[in-house]
Amino acid sequence: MTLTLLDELLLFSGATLLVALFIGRGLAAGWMVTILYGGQLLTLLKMAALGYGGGIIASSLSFTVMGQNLSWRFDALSWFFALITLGSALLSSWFACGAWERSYAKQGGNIWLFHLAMALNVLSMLILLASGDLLSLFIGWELVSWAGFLLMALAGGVATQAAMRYITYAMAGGMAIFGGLALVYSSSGSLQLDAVLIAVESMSTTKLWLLVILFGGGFGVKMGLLPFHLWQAPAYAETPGPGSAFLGAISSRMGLFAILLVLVKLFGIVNIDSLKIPFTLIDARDLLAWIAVFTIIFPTFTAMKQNDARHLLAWHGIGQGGYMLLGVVVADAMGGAGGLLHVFNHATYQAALFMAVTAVIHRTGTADLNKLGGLVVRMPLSFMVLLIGIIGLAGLPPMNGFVSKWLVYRSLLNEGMPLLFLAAVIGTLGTILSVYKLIHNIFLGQLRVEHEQVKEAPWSMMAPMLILAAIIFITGLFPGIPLAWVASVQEVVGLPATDYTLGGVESVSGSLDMIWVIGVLFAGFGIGAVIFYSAGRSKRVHQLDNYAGGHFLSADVRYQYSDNFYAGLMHLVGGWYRGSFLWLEKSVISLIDFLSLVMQGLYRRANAEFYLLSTALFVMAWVVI
Amino acid sequence: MAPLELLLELTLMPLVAFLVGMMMVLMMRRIAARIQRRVGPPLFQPLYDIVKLHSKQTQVSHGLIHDIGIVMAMGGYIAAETLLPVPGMNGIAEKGGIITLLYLMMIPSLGLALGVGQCANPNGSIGIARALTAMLAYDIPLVIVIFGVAYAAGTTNLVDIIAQQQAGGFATWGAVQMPLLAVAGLIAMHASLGKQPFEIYIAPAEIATGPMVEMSGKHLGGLFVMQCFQLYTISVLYVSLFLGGGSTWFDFLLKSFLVLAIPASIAYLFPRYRTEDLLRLMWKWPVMLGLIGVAFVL
Amino acid sequence: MSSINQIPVIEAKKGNPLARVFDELVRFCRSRSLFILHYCTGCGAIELPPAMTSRFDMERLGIQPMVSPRQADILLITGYVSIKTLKRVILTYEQMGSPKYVIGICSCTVNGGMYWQSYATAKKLDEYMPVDLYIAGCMPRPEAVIAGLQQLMDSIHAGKANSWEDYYRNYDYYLGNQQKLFGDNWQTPTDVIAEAKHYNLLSKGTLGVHTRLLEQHQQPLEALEMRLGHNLKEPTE
Amino acid sequence: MNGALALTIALPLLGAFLLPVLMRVSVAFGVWIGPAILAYGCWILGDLWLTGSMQPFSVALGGFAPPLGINLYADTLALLFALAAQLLGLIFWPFKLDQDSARRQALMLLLVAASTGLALSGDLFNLYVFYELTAVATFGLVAASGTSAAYAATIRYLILSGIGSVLTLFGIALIYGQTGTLNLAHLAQLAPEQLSNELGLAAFLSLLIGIGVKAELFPVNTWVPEVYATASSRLSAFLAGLVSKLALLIILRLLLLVFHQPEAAQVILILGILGVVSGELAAWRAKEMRRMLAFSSIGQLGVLFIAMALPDGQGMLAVLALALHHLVIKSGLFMLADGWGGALQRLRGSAAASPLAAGLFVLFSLSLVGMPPLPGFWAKFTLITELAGQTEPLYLMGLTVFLLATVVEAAYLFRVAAIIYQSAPQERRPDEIPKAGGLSLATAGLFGAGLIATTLLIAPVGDRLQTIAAQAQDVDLYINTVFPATPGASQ
Repeated sequence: MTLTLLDELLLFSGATLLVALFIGRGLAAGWMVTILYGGQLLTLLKMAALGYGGGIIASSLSFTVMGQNLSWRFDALSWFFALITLGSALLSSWFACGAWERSYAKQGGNIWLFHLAMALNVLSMLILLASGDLLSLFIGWELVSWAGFLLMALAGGVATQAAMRYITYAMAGGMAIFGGLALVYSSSGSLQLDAVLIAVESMSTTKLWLLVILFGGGFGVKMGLLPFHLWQAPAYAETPGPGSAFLGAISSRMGLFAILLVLVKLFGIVNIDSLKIPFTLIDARDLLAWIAVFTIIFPTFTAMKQNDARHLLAWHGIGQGGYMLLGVVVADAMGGAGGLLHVFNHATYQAALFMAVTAVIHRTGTADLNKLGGLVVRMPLSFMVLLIGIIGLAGLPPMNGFVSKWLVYRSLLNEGMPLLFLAAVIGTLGTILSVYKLIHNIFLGQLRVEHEQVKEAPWSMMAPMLILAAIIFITGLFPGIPLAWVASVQEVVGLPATDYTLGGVESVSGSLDMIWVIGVLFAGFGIGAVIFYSAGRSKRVHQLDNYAGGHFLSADVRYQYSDNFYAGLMHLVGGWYRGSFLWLEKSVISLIDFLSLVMQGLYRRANAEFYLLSTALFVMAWVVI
Repeated sequence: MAPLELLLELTLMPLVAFLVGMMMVLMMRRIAARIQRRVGPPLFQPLYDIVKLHSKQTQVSHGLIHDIGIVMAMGGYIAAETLLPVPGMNGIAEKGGIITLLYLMMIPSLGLALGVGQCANPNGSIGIARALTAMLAYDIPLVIVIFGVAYAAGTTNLVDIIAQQQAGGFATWGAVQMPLLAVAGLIAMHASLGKQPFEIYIAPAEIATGPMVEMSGKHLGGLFVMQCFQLYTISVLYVSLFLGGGSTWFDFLLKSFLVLAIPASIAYLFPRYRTEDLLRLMWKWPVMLGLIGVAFVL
Repeated sequence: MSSINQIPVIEAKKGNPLARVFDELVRFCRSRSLFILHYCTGCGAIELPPAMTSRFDMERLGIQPMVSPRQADILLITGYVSIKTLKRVILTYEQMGSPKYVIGICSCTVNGGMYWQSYATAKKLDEYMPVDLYIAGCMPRPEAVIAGLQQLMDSIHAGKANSWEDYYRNYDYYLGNQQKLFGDNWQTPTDVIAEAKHYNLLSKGTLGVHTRLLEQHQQPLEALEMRLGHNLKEPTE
Repeated sequence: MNGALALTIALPLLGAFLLPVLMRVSVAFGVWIGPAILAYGCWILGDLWLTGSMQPFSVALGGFAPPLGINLYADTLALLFALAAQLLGLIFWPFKLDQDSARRQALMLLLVAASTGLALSGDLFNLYVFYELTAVATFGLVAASGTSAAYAATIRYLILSGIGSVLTLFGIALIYGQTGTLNLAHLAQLAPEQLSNELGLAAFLSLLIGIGVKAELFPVNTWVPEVYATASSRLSAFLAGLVSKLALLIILRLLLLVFHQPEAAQVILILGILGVVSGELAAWRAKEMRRMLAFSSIGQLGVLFIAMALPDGQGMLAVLALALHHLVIKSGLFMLADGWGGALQRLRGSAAASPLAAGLFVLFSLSLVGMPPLPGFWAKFTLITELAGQTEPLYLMGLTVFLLATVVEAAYLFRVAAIIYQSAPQERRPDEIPKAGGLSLATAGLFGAGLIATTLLIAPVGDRLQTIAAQAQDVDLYINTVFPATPGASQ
């Protein structure tokens, strides 16, 4: 039996897991695992042909269990997601090695378990991405869910609580998918993709609706789509630093992968479009699009109110997922490209942001936005990475996030969807507001006395951050690089492929060439710099030499604006934060609690024989009637 | 297009923008003075201010980011000018389009925000918080307006949008075709100028000019330069979207100055809004007008 | 800026005609664009609004009110200065960017005026900071204010309004007076001596008994340099 | 060889009566009797299983051919459960060297004998007898722990079980009155004419509810939490793991062979759904490990009932897979609960104290909620694909309830897992943290190993289960085996 490249990759990944498992407690285990991730990435790069024009690489691994065929294979879609997965795993693991690891162990963390969980996550994600039929998809799906649970829960305390919440949601989602799977099976008699593809054509509308709801809801839980988003932010935020970088970068995108595979590729956007909601003008596709934009808006504005940097980022992670879904649901060439490209872009900047915040935590011990400030003079490189990251996150030129958002906007514009367009822009504006709060409260403003002696993050942490920052910028400058992969993914899932160039996209209704845009932007900066620096040399002053209406400032008095940062905005919209979703969640829990109480009461009754007799009588009566 | 010619355009466009922008600043100040029955500043006052600020002996800086922020604030607009077609010069307008332009116009705000942040002055931070809030307020109607115009034109390319308007003369102007959007755009434009009654983030008596509180010398001078660009960009954008751009320079400048004169004439009659009132106003009337306008377009 | 002569004073660049034109332009612009910070401590403030608004309109002379000392060129002190406010005035003055000018309005700034008997007022402003111009009167009319400002503009244009240099050159004198009033441990966040060095204005009057007294207890606020941590102490654990 | 089958029932039965006497003679000898008998039983059954042609066969007891005589029917399904009874009896053997344990061991042997009989018997009345024997042995064993709570639970169980027996007897009487036979194979022949009426349904329902007491059927399972919480973990494991399945097996046989009315299936489905809902929800708030497992067990049995309710034995495979899976998992979990009794909050820090036990708990929980590569997933998969194939809305409701219950199940199981993995509170001394260890842990480990082995061998195991299910589903085969074409040559 010859091993295909996919076999090699999976074996490599399995080997990584074993290394983490057995010699993970040894010396330099982190570095070994990191190198192995690098090896996996190289193996993946050997499959690069998939990313440029498709094809399929099958695994020689396949089973038949209880009459079900299980097989695994890679295509452009899997390759694209696997690239992001392995890239973020490599960099997160690298980030974890060395200084971070030591301080984490010193605080009582279990570094062996951490590397193990990471390796497990990567392996399970690869298995999911390689799934060749719906059953193997579900198997991969559940593996990813539970592996994620392990990574989220391992920090203990608050993290475990958040992970518990996650797993409850994930189980609910998983069971929805399971149910959907059963329904698909009942009508197609098989879970092979081509069989399902045929069965979908003859499915009744009701069934298709049901399936869209079950699959959409199930996959949506992982993506953190409204109203299933509550678990995500605390779970990702409380995961140990590099873990949250990894999870934030790719984990919830597995939901998008599954949506692409099942809803877009198998069911087809056209079929979904034909599902009308009676008595309204909207159909299932509109519904998805609206869910997407609400997923953009609500979590983004929740992020704005967070006072913990990690939570803020994690909430944005949910919001950005909305752009991806929105682009995919719009489903024209530009929208699909935008949505898919955003997966890549989001992974890069989200990982960079989480790493930068983790670096700050590593040096200062806190991520509380009210307890930091002014760190730019002590951690300038981290500042730079965070800055590049937030520009990407906010979707401003010259970083890569701009390109993908631009594509999504353009598609909405082309399709004539003003409200969705508006909602997407509101999300972006909200993002700008909240990321400024992030960078301001950590790096700008007044440096606290206790942070006077803080040092820049160590190089083992700095290097992956800088690499990510470089990727963010380069793919912003040459979006054609990832767009090539995206175009082949679009072909695979049956969306129209976009017409890309190295610098952006070509279109009769307005093109984008980032090379030029960034070129003039930097030329502009250059001219600005000439104007600015032509004036006399500046004299640096201490932060306490500052205007305070004539007041004498001293180091013991905090002269920083951080809390309730957007007070004016909150005067108006503060009342709109009703916590409705939290309320909903609490209500469901109380309902279950109440029912549970009732049921326990039922079992606690002493006169059980009464039940027996009454049941018997009831049943008899029922029979006679 | 010959590279040299393009380079010339790319150099000339910001330069023109700066010169015209300075005149616009002067016009705003003169209008304000006239309304208050004053004489107002002399012709070259904006230039005097900028030169003086740049030649200050003391250039107080709070750090590298403080400096870079100002560079970004100027540079972002300088770049934006090359995407904004003027009579006879298109620059690289075809490579970006209106959405890119809109986003490039956010770069200066972000740069300023960074620079102010490092000043470690809470007044400045509050000012930036308010400025960003104001951006959230006026960008929503602005985006609706831009959506409407771009959708009606079927392109995001400003050159095409202008060409379409010029094709049929006055009757094909955006303002005639889409009057509701034009009105909404005017209101949003006024708010984006940051003048009364929407100058919540300057608020001298309240937060000591907010972002500018720690700005001195060339930093403040940079902001003055930025203001010139800002006025120019906003008014020319409006002219391009609704008033058919300019076929000749005279035509173009006339329209631009007239457009700017409208908010300038209104501004100094009113006191300042509170932040939440600005939001409420912006999210109500121009949004409503804009949405109705877009409904017509669709 | 390696020597004192390179400060834009007329004599310095006589050699280069282009520089002369440039200096002339700069001086002109400086005189035509003045941002004032009015430190309104007393009744004199009431005369400023008429000077700014429609009747007299300062703006036609290029004079604008500003709010923060960083932006301002002129510190306008209108009225008596109590010891408490004087501290703030000095801080504000030191935070202003050079070239900066001080105008004392009303008699109170000249000699204490009607408060000359008070234990709580600083009588002569120019003991504590160099004053370019006094506009006397109780209170001076807006015409007088405008006239004074015009006079200041003329002297700026002529390159004669250099009193701000005096503060650096004779810092010891001013500091001595300040210490007399505020006590020996008086200190502002601005490191004037370092600034004097920065502007090459260190002269023999800069340092003296009083600055030595200051140095004994001064905790210099050096600007926070951006650094990667290589020159920081290892955190003590 | 086939005749030895009767020995698997007879020997433990005999042993049970002789054991107390033997123990008085020689404790050292007496101690080994029970295990030896069970081991021999295992050997007989294992031998049958391995060497047999996989064709079912029937053993007429006492030389009287059915339907007059009593017969044992051994198809692969019955053999499997008989083997399970003997094996679990061996695994959960109450090893202890005192007088008290002699009584317990005797009861255990009795229980195993009765259980084996339940699995193998081909006669309804004989089943009833074994059923009663099981009940009696259980009473004794539950009460043997000697606490007042145990006595209270036993009384409660006794009353319920008694009424259940009466109902069962009533049902049997109805059947006998109608058909004049109690041999299952004979009944299977007669059923289409004589029992597919309201009377037959009434008889079935009486039987269902009566036997349902043991099978933890919904409203007659109120004894479960009390008994499982107070009895020893080993007994609970045996009861929850095996005896409930055997009762279920009887109902399944009846349903397959005799009662084909759709109403019968419907009642089972409804009661099954209610069982799932009540059990899983009650477990959500359980504050104590064993009680939680008891409620969970009710829920799982409810799932089995749902599977059983699938028309025409379509759910056979699912029932089989789920039952075996639950047997392994619940036994293992009860073994873990042995050291982890008391309030759940007390368990904080146990993972550090006994990592293997914690790992096993997580493994069992994962399989129970159906995490894919583990066998639990395949069992659930067989169920839901069958359920989704039904057009009747009640089945789809069953599907929905099942899926939702799984979510609840995951939530409460992993809440416990989270507690176990929490670090111990500061004020607690290390020796106060409950540890799971010794024999129970080893037993649990055995089940865990079995689970992992099944995971790895899932394809052959699945195939084997499919053949077993197909065989059990085949009514004609049953009848033909008991009444071969050539009369009198029943062996």
